[in-house]
Amino acid sequence: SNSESLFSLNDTTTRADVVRIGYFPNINHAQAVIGLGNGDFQKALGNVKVETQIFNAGPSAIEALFANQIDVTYVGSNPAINGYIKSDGESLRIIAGAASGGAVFVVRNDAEINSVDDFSGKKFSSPQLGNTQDVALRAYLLKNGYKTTENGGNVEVIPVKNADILTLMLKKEIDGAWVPEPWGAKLVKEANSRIFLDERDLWPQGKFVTAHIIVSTEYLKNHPDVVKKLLAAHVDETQWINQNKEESFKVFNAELEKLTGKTIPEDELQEAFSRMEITYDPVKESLFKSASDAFDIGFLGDVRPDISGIYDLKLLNEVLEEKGLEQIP
Amino acid sequence: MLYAGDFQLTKLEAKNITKYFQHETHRIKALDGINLKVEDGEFVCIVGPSGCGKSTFLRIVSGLDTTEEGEVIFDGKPVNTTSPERILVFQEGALFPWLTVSDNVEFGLKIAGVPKDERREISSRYLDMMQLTKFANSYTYQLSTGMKQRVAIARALAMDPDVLLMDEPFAALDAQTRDLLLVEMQLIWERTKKTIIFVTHNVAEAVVLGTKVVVFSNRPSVVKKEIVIDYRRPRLVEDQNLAKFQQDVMKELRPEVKAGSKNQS
Amino acid sequence: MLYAGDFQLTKLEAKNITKYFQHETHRIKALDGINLKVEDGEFVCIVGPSGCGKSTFLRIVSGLDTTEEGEVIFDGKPVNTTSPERILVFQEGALFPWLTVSDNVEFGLKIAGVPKDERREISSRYLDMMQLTKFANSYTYQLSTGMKQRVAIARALAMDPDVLLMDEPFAALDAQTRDLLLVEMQLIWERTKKTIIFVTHNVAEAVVLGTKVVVFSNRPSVVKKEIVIDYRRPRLVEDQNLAKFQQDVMKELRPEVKAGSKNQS
Amino acid sequence: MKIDLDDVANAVLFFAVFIGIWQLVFVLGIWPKVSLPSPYAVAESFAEVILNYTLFTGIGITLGRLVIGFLISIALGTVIGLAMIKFKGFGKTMSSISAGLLSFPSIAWVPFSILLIGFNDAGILFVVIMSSIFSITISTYSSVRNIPPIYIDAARNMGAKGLSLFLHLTIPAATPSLIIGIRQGWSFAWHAIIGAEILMSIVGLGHILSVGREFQDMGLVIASMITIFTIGLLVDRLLLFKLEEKIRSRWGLSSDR
Amino acid sequence: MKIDLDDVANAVLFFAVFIGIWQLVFVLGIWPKVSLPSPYAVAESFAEVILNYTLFTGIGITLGRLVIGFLISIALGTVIGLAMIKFKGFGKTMSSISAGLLSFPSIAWVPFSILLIGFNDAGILFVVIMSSIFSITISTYSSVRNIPPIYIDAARNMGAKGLSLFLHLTIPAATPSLIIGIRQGWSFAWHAIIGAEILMSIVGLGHILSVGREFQDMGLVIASMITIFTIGLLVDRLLLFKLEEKIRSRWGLSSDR
Ligand SMILES: Nc1ncnc2c1ncn2[C@@H]1O[C@H](COP(=O)(O)OP(=O)(O)OP(=O)(O)O)[C@@H](O)[C@H]1O
Ligand SMILES: Nc1ncnc2c1ncn2[C@@H]1O[C@H](COP(=O)(O)OP(=O)(O)OP(=O)(O)O)[C@@H](O)[C@H]1O
Ligand SMILES: [Mg+2]
Ligand SMILES: [Mg+2]
Repeated sequence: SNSESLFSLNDTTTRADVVRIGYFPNINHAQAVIGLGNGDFQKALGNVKVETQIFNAGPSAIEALFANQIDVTYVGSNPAINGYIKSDGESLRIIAGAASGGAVFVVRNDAEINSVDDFSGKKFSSPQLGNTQDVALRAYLLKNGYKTTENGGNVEVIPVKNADILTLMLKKEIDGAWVPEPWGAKLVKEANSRIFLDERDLWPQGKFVTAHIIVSTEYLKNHPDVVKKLLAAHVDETQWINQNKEESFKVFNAELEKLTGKTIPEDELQEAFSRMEITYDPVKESLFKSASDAFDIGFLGDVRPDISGIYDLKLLNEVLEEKGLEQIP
Repeated sequence: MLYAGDFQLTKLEAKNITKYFQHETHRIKALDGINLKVEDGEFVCIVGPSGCGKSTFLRIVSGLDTTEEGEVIFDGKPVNTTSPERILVFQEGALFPWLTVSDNVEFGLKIAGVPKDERREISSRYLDMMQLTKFANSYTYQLSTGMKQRVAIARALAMDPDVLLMDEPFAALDAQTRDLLLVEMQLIWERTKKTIIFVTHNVAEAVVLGTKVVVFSNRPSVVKKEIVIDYRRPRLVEDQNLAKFQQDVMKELRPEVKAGSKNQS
Repeated sequence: MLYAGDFQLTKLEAKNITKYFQHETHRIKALDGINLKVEDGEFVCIVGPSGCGKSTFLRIVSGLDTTEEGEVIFDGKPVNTTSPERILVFQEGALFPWLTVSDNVEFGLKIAGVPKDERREISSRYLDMMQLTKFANSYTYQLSTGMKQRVAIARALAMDPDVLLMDEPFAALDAQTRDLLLVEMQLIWERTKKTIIFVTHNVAEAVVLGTKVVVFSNRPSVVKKEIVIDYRRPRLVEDQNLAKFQQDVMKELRPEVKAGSKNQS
Repeated sequence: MKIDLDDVANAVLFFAVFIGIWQLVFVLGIWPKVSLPSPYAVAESFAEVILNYTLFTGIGITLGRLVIGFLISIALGTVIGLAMIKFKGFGKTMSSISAGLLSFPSIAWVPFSILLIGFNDAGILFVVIMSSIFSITISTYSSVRNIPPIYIDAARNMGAKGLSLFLHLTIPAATPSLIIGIRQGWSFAWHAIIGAEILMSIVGLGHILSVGREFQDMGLVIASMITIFTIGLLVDRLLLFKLEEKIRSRWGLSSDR
Repeated sequence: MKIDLDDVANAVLFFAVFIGIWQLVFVLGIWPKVSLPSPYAVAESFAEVILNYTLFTGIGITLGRLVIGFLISIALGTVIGLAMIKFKGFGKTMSSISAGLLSFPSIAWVPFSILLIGFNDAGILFVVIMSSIFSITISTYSSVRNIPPIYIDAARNMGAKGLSLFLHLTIPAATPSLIIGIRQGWSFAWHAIIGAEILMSIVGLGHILSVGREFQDMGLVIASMITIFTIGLLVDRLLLFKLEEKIRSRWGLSSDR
């Protein structure tokens, strides 16, 4: 590991011969799980040494990026927005997408919810206050004319860890939950529930970003060549996954097992992937919409934040052009 | 009631009391069959060499320690636990550091549920007797050793027990205070007719106080001799007529220490 | 070395030592200007009523306590801290419960860096003198009170200090053991010519041991009288010729306890 | 209440130095300011949560839970600790089991709390109690067993037994050592409640801290840490330390030797 | 090592009863079996993590960090505690500050650890040390201040001062009470390391626990809890309790009065 950093504090200079990449052992970071695990990325980066860092929550990943412990990381959309805003747009840029879709609104079969008219007095969960699913759930409730209890309404939103959602569903303490995959698949399988809504149905072309790659602006400025090579590897991995679904599940699970000792049952994986897409497209509009929803709900302070500068897709587009792929506007 | 038919009015009887202690490398036999009868209202003084088992004996009589063999009969029943009827004045005082002097004296009364006013009244009487009135509100660490010992005596007297077990209670007192208390103890004993067992290493003290003096042998201890002190009261330490009794006791004691020394080598 | 020009060879001098203690409701003046000169090689015995401040005085001489007024001069320099040259035998023993008897005796030697073998040799010599050889490996809770006190004495003697400060070291010993130690102490003193300050409430003991006996008054204490005991050695307690000295001391002491009682009311 | 000027001076000095160093570090720019905001930015975060009432509501709710949970812990823990002394075999086994259970971080209790009790205040209380009770149990057990036997002998000798022995002897005699245990138990309870509020996302100080982290708002994180610190310090200063000093002075332990 | 048959019997009995009740609850189906799996399922999870080596690797890594971090805590904590005794003003202030800092849950230290040190073993050590050192500090401070002054007097009288006073008097005289503090500090360190391993997603027992939660594998969660429990219990039984008993018997506190 990099224990020499103990006394080096945080020299803001970054090294050209090393790139430190963070990611989560999650299905929507599939490119990283596979590509960093089997050495594809290292191969593509040549003599630039790849160092990896596993995270299991967005805040740690952003903290690490800010503290110059990593240069690049795969991360969900809300931590990226929050990080961008809190650093006054200085510290990070989104350079590519990683996954789109893969969130569902699941309700208990015996909760007597058949349509949007049946939400009064119900309790729903999201995985984390203010995260992508939480915002989506609240925005959806608002759009359908429901206020949450803290705003004087009659629908309760209880943010709680994914792992505990299952227990709460089984104990009938909550009536539904807006969760990312593969939790949706898992709840359907084990908690006597069904999918009430696939979030894709709410978005144009069924696309909305759930993971992307961010880089520290410092690193991007100093080592665009390294970042570009990384993006090329990311795009290649994305295409490989999409073209070799079956095999990629196996490789993914093998890498996951190396990281965590666990695998996701094939059927759950299959079902989860049927509702999501591995992509390099950051689906910009969905992020802007999501941020604006978050602000409307009251999550992002008093001033409508300007996140128009969060993207830097120049390198991605160069890569796409070289590969003869369609560029992202 | 059990001793209704027992015309000897034996208050306390130690029957063949034996006690071992385990030390790091060997076992010590402290008591080797102590037999002692104490009549109701008797004032028994025990003398014996240091480490022979006097304190151990008192602890067993109080019910704090148990024996391997033998038993203590109190009012016709075997002793198997402590009782406020038999109060021990510990050789080391054993005052409670978290209580003031007067609260220490009142401790047993409080346990017994005596009302506050009455308790205060009793404690101030005994603290006065011990010349400690000025220190009623002090904590124990603020007292000299002799003062602590007097508090311990006051605490026992305040309990007004049937049987008083006193373990060298005057050891840390200056000669003058001790003389005053020797008189005081005799007065209390005559007035209340308590049964008292009093351990001391001061032979003069033993002879002044006791109706009989019991000499413990060297460890493993047995009762070597009981010497009845048949002399009028109140007795004063200065009284030359007591010298004869002292010599009787000394005669029994002296060889014991010799034995102790030899035992050592 | 500082006292090269000092022809009086004063080992220790207490100058106007005054000491107050704060109690809950009032302040106690324990010492009211103690003045005492102790020559090199003198054996000074202190007697005084219980609670008059004898222990406090010894603590101040040892350097453990400080004074509001006055000072103690030792070898020409004011005392402001403890030193292994001045060893105090605490009235309450102050043995360490985590050490065996022999380790307790060797504590000071270990601190001084004396090698293990030598330490063992010294401790076994003094434990033998105290008739405690059998208990060398016992822990302190396994000892009787008198045995503990003997360990404390052994611990102090093992340090072989310039000045020995002894606070009622024989109080818990039986008469016979005490008599043996009275002889032993005189021998040690004659052989090593130590300076000794010895607090006791036993006037006979004071007169047997001391080159002079110092009588402390009732609290607030001053030195009421110094009585030189000009008599051949070794002295025995039985020696009737010492009775005169005892009476001299008693004459000084007696009114002090009266004063103490009156003080109370 | 008597205010000790020395205390106040010490505290003020400490905070002044602390904030001075902090500001210095900030100005020197050793760390990025998103990671370590200036004292001023933290003060702003404070102002914000004070003005929108979340801070004081959070403090109120968290302290309420904490105090209730901790009092239950003390009551139950003491009873178990005493039972351990009374029944030797149980004591020996339970002392080790307590040590084992005390090793569980609060996160380990959360799933069980949700399962057994549910997602509510009672569930949080469960976590707080489980996380602090074994600390109380163990320290009661050890403290009581460390009481010098002579005190127990003396009290029994004077007729104390059962409840009276417990009230008049065991408790006061063990107090100096019990306080050490209670202080630590209190901290375990703190950890537990913050942890539970974060994990269960239930309103309270822990929630504020976790919101700060989620929204990358280090100002808020530091503001809630300062709040936690201050409460911890005040409770200690005004309650436990005071109590300890009083007892120490009675026992004659407070001399400046 | 001598094996105490009574101990073993007690432990076996306890586990038998515990597993019996658990199986009964499972069979009765009071709670959903995904949330509370059967003992058998947990045994399977155990087998799995034993066979793929993650368990023993995890134990080894976590214990390694724990022991190193805790030893550093003890060393530093003791030094600070003693400095607090030596310098009274510092002691008073620091005692309260320690109480405040001890209230921080490990999660509060994580962002700072990431900022100051990074995602590595040193970062975890930082969290472990910060979470346990103040417990050691406080208990050292209290324990040493509770030493009966007469012992200190006696030792000083015989020439002990500075280091020799510390080694030959302070440490042994404070030990009965220090052990209570060390036990608690050990538990704080446990909480911290599990918390840090979860939050920082670094290999170890905490990571196994968190993977169990992430993958909704309650068998694994319970298996890691049992592991934590067992280690906590064994360390206590084989080290701290043994030590305590030995010291108690020397001090004459172990009688069955
Ligand atoms: N708790 C104990 N554990 C081990 N041995 C003990 C214990 N209590 C007493 N003894 C031993 O028993 C013997 C008698 O002790 P005890 O205290 O009864 O003597 P004593 O006659 O009161 O002596 P003293 O006059 O010195 O007070 C001693 O040898 C002592 O070592
Ligand atoms: N630490 C203390 N705090 C308060 N008062 C004290 C303290 N130490 C001693 N005193 C008081 O000082 C006076 C003298 O005590 P000291 O122990 O010196 O007496 P002493 O002459 O040794 O008595 P004794 O013969 O009983 O041992 C007593 O009144 C006592 O209450
Ligand atoms: Mg005795
Ligand atoms: Mg004295």
